[in-house]
Amino acid sequence: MDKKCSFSSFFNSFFLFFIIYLFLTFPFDIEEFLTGIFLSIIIVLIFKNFLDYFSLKPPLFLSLFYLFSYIIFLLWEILKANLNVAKIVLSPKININSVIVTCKTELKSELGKSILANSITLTPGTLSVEVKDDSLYIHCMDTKITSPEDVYKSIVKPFEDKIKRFSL
Amino acid sequence: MRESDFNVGKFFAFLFVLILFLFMLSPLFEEGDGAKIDKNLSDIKNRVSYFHSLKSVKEIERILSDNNDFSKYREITDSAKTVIFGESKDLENGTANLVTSIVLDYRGFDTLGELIVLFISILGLTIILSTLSFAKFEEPSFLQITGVKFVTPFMILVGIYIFLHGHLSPGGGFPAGAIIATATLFSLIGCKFNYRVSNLKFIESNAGFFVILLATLGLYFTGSFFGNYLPTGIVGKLYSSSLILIIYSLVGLKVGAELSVGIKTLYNGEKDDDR
Amino acid sequence: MIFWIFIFIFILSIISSIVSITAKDLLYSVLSLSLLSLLTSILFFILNAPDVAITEAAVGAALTTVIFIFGIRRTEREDK
Amino acid sequence: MIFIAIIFIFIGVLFSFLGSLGILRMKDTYNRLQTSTKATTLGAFSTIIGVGFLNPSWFFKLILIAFFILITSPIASHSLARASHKTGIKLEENQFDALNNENGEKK
Repeated sequence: MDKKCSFSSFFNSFFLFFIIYLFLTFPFDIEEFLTGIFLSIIIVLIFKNFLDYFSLKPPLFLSLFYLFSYIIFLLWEILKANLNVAKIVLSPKININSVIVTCKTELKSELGKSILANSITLTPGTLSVEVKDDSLYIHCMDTKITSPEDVYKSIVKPFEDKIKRFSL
Repeated sequence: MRESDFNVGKFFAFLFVLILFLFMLSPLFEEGDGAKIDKNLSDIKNRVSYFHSLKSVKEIERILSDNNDFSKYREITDSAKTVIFGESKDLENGTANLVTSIVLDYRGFDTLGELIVLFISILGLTIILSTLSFAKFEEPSFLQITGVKFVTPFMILVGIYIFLHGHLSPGGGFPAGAIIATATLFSLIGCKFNYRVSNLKFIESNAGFFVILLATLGLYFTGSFFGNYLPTGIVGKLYSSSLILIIYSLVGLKVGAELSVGIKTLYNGEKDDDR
Repeated sequence: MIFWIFIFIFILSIISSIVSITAKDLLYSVLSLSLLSLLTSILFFILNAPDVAITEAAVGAALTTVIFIFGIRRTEREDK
Repeated sequence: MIFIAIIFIFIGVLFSFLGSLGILRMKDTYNRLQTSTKATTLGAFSTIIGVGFLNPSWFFKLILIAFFILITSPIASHSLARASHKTGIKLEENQFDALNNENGEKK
């Protein structure tokens, strides 16, 4: 993975800044439009060292579609996680054994790995404690899962397949 | 500090601060007419800041002791009823936010005093702490680095949005500067991004210089410090209130750069980063 | 309704200010000070002063806390 | 419209209450972190949706706030967990800890 910032990441981040500026100033106006373009160009030029991770897979519209579908899937997972938390908290006696296990990912890019770790934190019963090069250290509340293959199959695999569609 | 980086802008800023200081002291020594202010009370509709200029304190006391009814001054608020949002133009200030017009136009000295207080405190901080040694921090993890890389440009964008819309919505220069300084703090702790302090110093000194320059030009054109001499646009648009927009964005840049320098100095001694 | 919210915020702010004065560990007192400024910003927002509320939340809760924590790092953590 | 908004805000307040109850009832630092992050994320989300129903002109700004909560809250909990692990807080009842014994990492 090279450290150079490519043109596509420039373009993606410019697009994102511009959309966020338009969201901030909701009643769309021609003055706000021009100011937004100017400001997002300036910010992309200032923070060009920061934007090196910001690359999606080449067919942009397809990967954007997969990204949105992934966000909807993540919201559903958050809802399940909350119901799980409610079930644990409201039960009269709490008996949980928690472990920290490791597993390896196949994802290479910074964006993919960080999205994977953050969504593992938001799903039921898991919390990512540490990320070193390829391996994730996950804190699990379930007692049944102990072996790393189990963790990989049940927790990491469904996210990884969906992330692979839009990121490396 | 190298002696070779003599900056013309810094010299002019110093000169203007000196002139301003003399101007602020002048009413103590002389008794006479103000610079261009009319003493006629009927003109008070045009310039409310007549009350707040330093010259006319005795005058106001005399007026208030003569007749105690404030019905004359209520005419100003009555004329504000005819302002239509998005249509009427060429008002006195052109701001949709009343607080901004008070802070930056009628009471411009207030903002200037706040800027000077902040400047002096940051100056003392950097002078005291520049002798201390380097402090070690924990290495940030992978997730923190990517998160900070993602969030910092957006925080800067939100800060710029807040000081650009200071005359339309709540906010303004000082909160925007605080938000920008928080963004630099995040990028210092989270991903060890090394700012160049010389750039921040350049931004800070030039923004302060231009604030004072524009305000003093107001003294020449309208007769009061921080007077609004450029034409004001339609109320509610982005580019509506001419001078207030410019001065508030300059104030935001100045405060952001100043607080960032202070945080950088607290993070490690000042000697380490001049490169 | 607004009256009881006011009373609640007043009680919380009094408690947090007492904690910030009497705590032996200086980190606790700094954190309760940031809680106090957050409560004050809510009060400003209820009293129709959003400008001051934004400034209070940005400066009091974020920047001042960090500067105090930097100062604690430079000096000692326990109060004597 | 107001009725739907009140329902969403009620759900949000309920889940944040459950999260704070979890902080009280759990025994371990990491378990407390788990309950609090998940509950506060959904709580903030549904409260924001409720406010969007109350005042539709703020809709886009509220979407931005929800997006940033979705990004920043897992990072915050991760950094808290990592810091508590670095300062030496152990798991409850000495369970298997892969991060602690670096030799038994691959098992």
